[in-house]
Amino acid sequence: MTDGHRLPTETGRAFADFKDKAPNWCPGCGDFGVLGAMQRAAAELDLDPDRTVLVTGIGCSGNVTAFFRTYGFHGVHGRALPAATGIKLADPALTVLVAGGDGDGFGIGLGHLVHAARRNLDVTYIVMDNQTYGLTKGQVSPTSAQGFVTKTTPDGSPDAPVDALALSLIAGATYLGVGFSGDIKRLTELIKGAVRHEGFSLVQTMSPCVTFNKTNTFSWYKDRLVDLEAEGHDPTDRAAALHQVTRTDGRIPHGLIFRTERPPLHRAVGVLGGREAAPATEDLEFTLRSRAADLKALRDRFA
Amino acid sequence: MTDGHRLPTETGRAFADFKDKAPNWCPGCGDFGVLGAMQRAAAELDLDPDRTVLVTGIGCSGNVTAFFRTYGFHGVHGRALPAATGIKLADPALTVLVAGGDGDGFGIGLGHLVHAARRNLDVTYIVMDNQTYGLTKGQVSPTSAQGFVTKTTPDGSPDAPVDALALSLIAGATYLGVGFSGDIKRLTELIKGAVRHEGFSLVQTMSPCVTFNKTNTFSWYKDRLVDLEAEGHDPTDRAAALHQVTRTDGRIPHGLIFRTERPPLHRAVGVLGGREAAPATEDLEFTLRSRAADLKALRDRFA
Amino acid sequence: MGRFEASPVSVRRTVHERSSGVRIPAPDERGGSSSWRIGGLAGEGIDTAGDLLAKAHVRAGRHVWVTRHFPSRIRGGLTTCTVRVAGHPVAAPSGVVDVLVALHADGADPVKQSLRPGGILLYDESAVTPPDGPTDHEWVALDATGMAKALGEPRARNTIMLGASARILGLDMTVLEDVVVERFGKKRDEGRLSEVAEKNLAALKEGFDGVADVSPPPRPLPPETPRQGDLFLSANEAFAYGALVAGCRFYAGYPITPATTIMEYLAATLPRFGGVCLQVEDEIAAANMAIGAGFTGARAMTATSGPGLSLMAEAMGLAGSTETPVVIVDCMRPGPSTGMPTKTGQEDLSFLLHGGHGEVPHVVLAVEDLASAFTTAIDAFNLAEHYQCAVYVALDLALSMGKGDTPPFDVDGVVLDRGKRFARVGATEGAGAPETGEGYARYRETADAIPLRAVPGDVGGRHYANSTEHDERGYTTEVPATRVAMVDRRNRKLGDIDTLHQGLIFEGDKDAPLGIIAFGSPVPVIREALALARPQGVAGELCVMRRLLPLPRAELDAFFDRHERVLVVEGNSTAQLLSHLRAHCPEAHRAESLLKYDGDPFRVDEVLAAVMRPSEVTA
Amino acid sequence: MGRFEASPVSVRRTVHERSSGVRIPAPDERGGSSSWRIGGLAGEGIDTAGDLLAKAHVRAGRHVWVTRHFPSRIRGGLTTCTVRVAGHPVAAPSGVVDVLVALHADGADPVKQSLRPGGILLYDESAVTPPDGPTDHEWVALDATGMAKALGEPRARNTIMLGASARILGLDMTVLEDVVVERFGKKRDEGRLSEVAEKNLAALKEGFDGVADVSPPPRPLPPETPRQGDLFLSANEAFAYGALVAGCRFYAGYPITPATTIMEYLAATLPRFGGVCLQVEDEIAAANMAIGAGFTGARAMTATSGPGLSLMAEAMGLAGSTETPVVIVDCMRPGPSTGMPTKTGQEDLSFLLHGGHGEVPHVVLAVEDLASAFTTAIDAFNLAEHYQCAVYVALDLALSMGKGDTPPFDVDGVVLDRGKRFARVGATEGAGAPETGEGYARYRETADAIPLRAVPGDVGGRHYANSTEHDERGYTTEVPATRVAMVDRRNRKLGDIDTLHQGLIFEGDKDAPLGIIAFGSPVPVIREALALARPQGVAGELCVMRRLLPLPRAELDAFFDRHERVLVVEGNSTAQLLSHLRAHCPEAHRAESLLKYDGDPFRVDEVLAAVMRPSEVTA
Ligand SMILES: Cc1ncc(C[n+]2csc(CCOP(=O)(O)OP(=O)(O)O)c2C)c(N)n1
Ligand SMILES: Cc1ncc(C[n+]2csc(CCOP(=O)(O)OP(=O)(O)O)c2C)c(N)n1
Ligand code: SF4
Ligand code: SF4
Ligand SMILES: [Mg+2]
Ligand SMILES: [Mg+2]
Repeated sequence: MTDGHRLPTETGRAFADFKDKAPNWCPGCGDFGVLGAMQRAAAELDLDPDRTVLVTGIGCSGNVTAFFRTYGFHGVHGRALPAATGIKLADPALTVLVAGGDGDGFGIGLGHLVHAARRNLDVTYIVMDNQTYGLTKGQVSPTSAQGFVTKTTPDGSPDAPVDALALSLIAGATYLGVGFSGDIKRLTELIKGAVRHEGFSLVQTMSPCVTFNKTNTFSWYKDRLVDLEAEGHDPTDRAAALHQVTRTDGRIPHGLIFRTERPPLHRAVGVLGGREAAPATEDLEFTLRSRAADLKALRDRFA
Repeated sequence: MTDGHRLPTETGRAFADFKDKAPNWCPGCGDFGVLGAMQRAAAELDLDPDRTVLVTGIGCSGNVTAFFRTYGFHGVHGRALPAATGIKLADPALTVLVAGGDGDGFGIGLGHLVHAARRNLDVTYIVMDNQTYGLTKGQVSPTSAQGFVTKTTPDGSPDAPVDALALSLIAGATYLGVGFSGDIKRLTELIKGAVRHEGFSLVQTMSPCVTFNKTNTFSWYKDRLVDLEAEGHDPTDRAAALHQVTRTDGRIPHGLIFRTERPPLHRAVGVLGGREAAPATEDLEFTLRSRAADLKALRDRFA
Repeated sequence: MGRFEASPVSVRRTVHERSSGVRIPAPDERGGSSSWRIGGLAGEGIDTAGDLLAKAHVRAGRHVWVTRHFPSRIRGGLTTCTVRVAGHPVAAPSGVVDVLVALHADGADPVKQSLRPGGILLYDESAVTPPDGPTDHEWVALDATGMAKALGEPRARNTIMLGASARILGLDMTVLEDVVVERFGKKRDEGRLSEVAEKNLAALKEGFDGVADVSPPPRPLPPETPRQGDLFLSANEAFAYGALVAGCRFYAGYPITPATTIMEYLAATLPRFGGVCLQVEDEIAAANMAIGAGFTGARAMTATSGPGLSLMAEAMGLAGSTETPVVIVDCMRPGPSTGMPTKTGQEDLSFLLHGGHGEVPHVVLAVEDLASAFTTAIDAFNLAEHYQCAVYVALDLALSMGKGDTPPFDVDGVVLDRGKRFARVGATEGAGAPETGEGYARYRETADAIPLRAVPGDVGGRHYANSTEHDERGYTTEVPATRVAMVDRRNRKLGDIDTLHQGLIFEGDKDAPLGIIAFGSPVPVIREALALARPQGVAGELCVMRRLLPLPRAELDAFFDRHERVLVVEGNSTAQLLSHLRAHCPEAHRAESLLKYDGDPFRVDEVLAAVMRPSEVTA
Repeated sequence: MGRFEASPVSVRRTVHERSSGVRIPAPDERGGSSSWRIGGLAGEGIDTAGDLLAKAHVRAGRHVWVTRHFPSRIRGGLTTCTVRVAGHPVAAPSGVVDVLVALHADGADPVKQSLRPGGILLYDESAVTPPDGPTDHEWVALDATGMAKALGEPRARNTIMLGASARILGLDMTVLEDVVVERFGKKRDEGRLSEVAEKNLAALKEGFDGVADVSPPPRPLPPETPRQGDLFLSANEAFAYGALVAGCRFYAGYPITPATTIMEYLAATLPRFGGVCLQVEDEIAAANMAIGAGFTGARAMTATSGPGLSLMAEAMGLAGSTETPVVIVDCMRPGPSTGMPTKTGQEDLSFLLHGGHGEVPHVVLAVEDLASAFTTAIDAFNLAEHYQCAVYVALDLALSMGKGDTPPFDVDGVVLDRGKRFARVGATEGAGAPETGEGYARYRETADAIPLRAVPGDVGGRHYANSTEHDERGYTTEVPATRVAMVDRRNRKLGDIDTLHQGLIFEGDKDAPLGIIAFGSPVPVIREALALARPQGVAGELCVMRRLLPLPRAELDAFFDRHERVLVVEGNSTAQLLSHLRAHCPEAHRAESLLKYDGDPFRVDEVLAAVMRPSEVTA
């Protein structure tokens, strides 16, 4: 922190401190619950809005950046994780949250998800899964069930859904939780755990689209969610986690599925050259002068 | 087959019938063995070169299109599977083979792999995995081990490798085999099984790069491969397959890992409108005239 | 001076600058047309009401243009639908509204909604409170909410307002009843109606009875000239239908506003013709799939908007290098980046012209109205197969989502050009013996530079389509002379396109001093502006660009030669079309530029203001 | 006529057309420079031999330019390395070789390898069989294979040939010994040598002793003018080093020829300065990561070639919309599509200028030699942060992979421009009170249209960077006036770039009738051609374009004004630079075009042929 402008701000923030523009989602949209949980988690963790960045892709869910009062980066569709990678590595002192939809994350952005997970990028990724493309008015999504009928799949979707939980686990996510917009309390705890966790954490959240998905409704989810805690699931047990994410009984595990420790990308040898947390706004002019000798030595290697 | 030009050709083809340009890989490159197995498999299956398309991405491995004598489509880096999807769906009567490298398939192209697998696209995908980027002269690849030192990772790769086998299984591949360039016989059988299989088949092949990868050599692989047949593995058992692809003993399963039946994309309801195998060169002029009434009825819906 | 670097001799003008003080009346104010607008929240049936009214007008023999205005979010934002009706063909909003229907308070702001002084504001009194005191407008109250509840169909508020509108506009109720019945239930003569149709018919009547006759009516309805079978649809629908007729049998796409309705139409229809329509993981996949399908000989297409088009940049080159036919539609919306997803603009032109990296011969067409949407679809597939290249088609949101009437498309007159096919031509063209395939070379030089195309399944046509530079058989090469020959042939092959395709349509007065050049949705607006300018003594010739690349150079030069003043009208901020013309036609350096880039379509009065020099307006 | 649609007044010429019959001598043939080439299979130490010889020349005070020629496959194809040495700075191949060294039969074709009549062909007699009978060349045999085996270092064939070359060329052995020792072992005065260094020293001597003196030498060596600390490197290395000095602290990239060496250099050096260098999954990720890093205030970059650039098209718009500084380097190779990965060209210009969809204000710079590679890196980062936009830098393979000498870069003279930063400026610029943040608006209008930039961590600078069109605080908007204001501000902000950055470099004779315009690797070739033309009575002025966008309009107009004949030289088939100039400068319509697109760099004689009109050549 070479720049004086990074002054500490007061702590003890409340829910309201993370409110920004009023959300313009449809009344009843699942995303309200997710936003609420994010705001509660931020307040309870006492995140510093000036040192937190929320990175989103494009979708109804992606619009959350405008409603959540931290620094925000609303990138292009499907590329929230790459943008977040640049942000986190350039300034590891920042808390980086990433949010978006099932299409954004598991459709167009699927490759980045796997690559971010295997790198154990230290961000918290909250996917608001409504099993449809909300913003473009209800087409099939990668998590839609086979046979799902939409205007682009009038005979039903021919594709088996992307198994986002199992893929993320295999890909190397070190924190994996499933939340539900209808259970803000548990979702808040999952998000808090994810932010505290150092490494790639995915909070896959069931967040119904009340306008375009008349199948996967709040009650549809309620009927299928199983409480992992009640089931006595041990999230540190990889085999048990694998078992949960490959369930064939049609139930959706709800809660913390998996957690493990592995050095995150920004602590890997060579990635940051040993710097703990260099601020992005490093005083380059100063470095240029103070390390001129090193720079010239490098130059003279070419002589 | 409305067009008369699709005449049958003589059958009983030999290995040599699938030879095209002489390969220009480095002497000793693993890809020679893969090409040989492909040619043997093609001959033994008596594939019709005029009705077979080999689709490749960019890489040393991708150059195989010029050496294998069928129709060939050498697309852009990482997009062989999408091109193959268009080819297979436009003319399901074609046999479509796809080949490429680990970078092409598991790096830039990873998203397409998962999506092709979940669709159960009926193609045979042969990945020549050398755990490096051969054509661009030896950088780290998505399957390189963590710590792998290259010119772009002088301090060792910070990333955990992509677990291509497990991801493909989870993604929905219906045929999953692991071959080795040093065992052409088994590789030939795996490829033959894959081509016969209707659905998405991945033949992940260990194919050492003798020029740029001094770690993952032929003998390195030989020391680690375990013969699945000898182990008594049952490829129809999904749990056993999952167990194989998530082995933690550092061994690489060799042979057929998994096989199951699921309708391929081109047989899904709605995808081909019930046509079994419409030739791509359908006589559109004829359709336009013979179905003019249907077309006009559709038009008049707008009136 | 920013990126727009106009030559000193020319004039750049945007519609956003302060006006010169001269008031240009909207076209409706001159009579002959009239506009009705309904505003409310998304989900309140705004579009349905607009469509029904418009369809009733079309059935009655009038011309319409329907524009939608909605925010890029699903609910909670104000949505409006405007129906302009006229006695002559129209495809442009008027900019001024005569009758405004407000289902929600946000829709009841006469200024924001451009209600003309003296116009009628029909409102749901449960949702809207009229201002105290006198106003410039006539406020007409109706308890639509209460009536709908009483009918047991609370969602029928829109239909009630439609009935009331019919009375106010002086519209014949029977046609309106017909379209309501078609929409909600069975055809009248097909027996019993559905319950919801019954209720909506009742709602229509309630609304009609709920207001008084307005006399004289706000603006007399244009005359009826009934025509047989006129269609009412959007340019996206017209294009998608044209693609189906043209033989498109493969579509892969990814949803994006305003292109999605093309995929939706084809998803519903392609399988019935043995075709494939697939929503896929992203636009990169979509483009590569379409190219793969094109490689097999299928007519293949994808459609997208700016962000997706950017993702297709690499595929542009692949189609070029492998000489694979493919049609790529860009339904433009404003950028940069995600930009304004629900607004219109013409900002992708430069990108369409210059494509991705490297040099890729391709064709860029543009659609300017419903009739050209259909014919351009046919042209696009024909040119793609004839020249074995990618054909891009530019639409813009105003066309993609606007709806209007057009005479029925001529399906019988459609002619297909499948190009030079190995299967048909066989051993000609120096292709050697097709039976053995030894003599055939996919990329061999020919007289017209177009190679002979074989597809998988063609016995003896085996070859290698290669994204890397290649020799005549497709094998990778680095021999300089081979490379140069390949580039030269590819560059040359589109050389005769003017003989196959009419790239420019000239309309109006060739001898007038004024010439106007445009493409896309501004065209109908300009047509109307020119029609209005003529009685005022200003004539002009309009050059409609249906093809932007290869540029119809000779005809353009002649156009510049015959006009003293040339105005280039386009929907972007950097005058991309003008720059394109300037790069090729020296005379274009004296052209004037009229630009608009606020997200809304050009208005007739805006074009008129630029057409009429101030001196001419006062004259 | 294909896509190249030249105006009738202008002349298009490619170097590939049949020559006029007038023979233009290669520059070496005029004396003052000389070329040595070694050819063999990849893996035979071709590049090492070339580098060592070149470095020895530089140490001795001569100027060099080293070009590599290799196929896009790893082994088995012929690779050559050519060292041109001169008494004046050079950065272009001669096109003709004086001494050819063949380690493999494929490299021993004097015609293919451009060995001049009378030139010397030194060959490994175990690999090459000379032709029977008399030839135009002097064939010198050496048993390099045998000697290397005898030395116990079979891979030292290249070093043996180097020793023999030293004798033939008349080169001082001590300098050569120095560079060999540096390359293979410890510095001489640092004690014992490594075994491999010892063996290579012995090989050098064996080679030297193995051939006879050639007198007179094939071409006298240029004079030595020893300079202190001259560097020997590629433009990629010079640029990457410049980026490091400029404070680049984040690099994400994906391997691609010929850009990869930039990433390789930064991977080895960035971590030592607390920076990050990451090879990632694809170019889409790379660009978005760099933009993310730029958003935090880090100086961030990525580098790629055509195919990767195409994949970055969408990110171009993202940087534009969010006004995030980022540097994107395009090391050009010929397209279309995968094209010719190991060849050179300048075909991406149009794409760089017009970017992805929509309208995105950005800067395009170009590098033409080693010195400008370093300074352009500094400029690129400064302009990116000053204007808060993407800066593209065009290199081409000839520069990216060519190596030469240049005076040491002036690290002390580097000045950084971090732009308008909230943290520094605080409450000025109408930004309100930074303490509370309530008054700060990231995208607020300012006098020079450049907004005040805050980055995460700036207390009170909180804002929302948005790919969707937004208001001054970043919130999504669809208000037409706000949209227009945003577009206008973004378009305007680069307006004063001419005051900050010298976009054009003028060299030569302002009063001559001839003016030449070019950018990139053709520039040094033209410099040399002009130097050779002058003694023959043809003078000219060269306009080097360091900045292609925004176009330095005024200076270009003046350049056209002062030259009767203007020639635009570029490495593509459709005259992209000329089209760009024509779109903006009416006078450019009379310019002539010289094009080359076979994958090889321009040669001095090719440019000379276009510079000298046939009448002038015979004069
Ligand atoms: C490159 C690109 N393609 C397409 C779009 C259009 N688009 C916007 S949001 C979206 C998908 C939304 O679905 P999801 O990610 O599930 O988010 P939701 O709206 O359901 O929350 C699409 C396809 C775009 N903005 N950019
Ligand atoms: C879009 C794009 N990016 C980068 C490249 C450069 N490139 C060519 S092949 C390749 C990777 C090769 O690795 P792999 O796929 O493992 O194939 P291998 O050569 O090892 O067989 C790369 C990065 C390219 N051609 N296109
Ligand atoms: S469309 Fe669906 S996801 Fe979008 S805001 Fe409405 S309910 Fe939510
Ligand atoms: S570089 Fe490696 S992968 Fe490529 S041809 Fe040589 S050995 Fe094979
Ligand atoms: Mg969704
Ligand atoms: Mg590889």
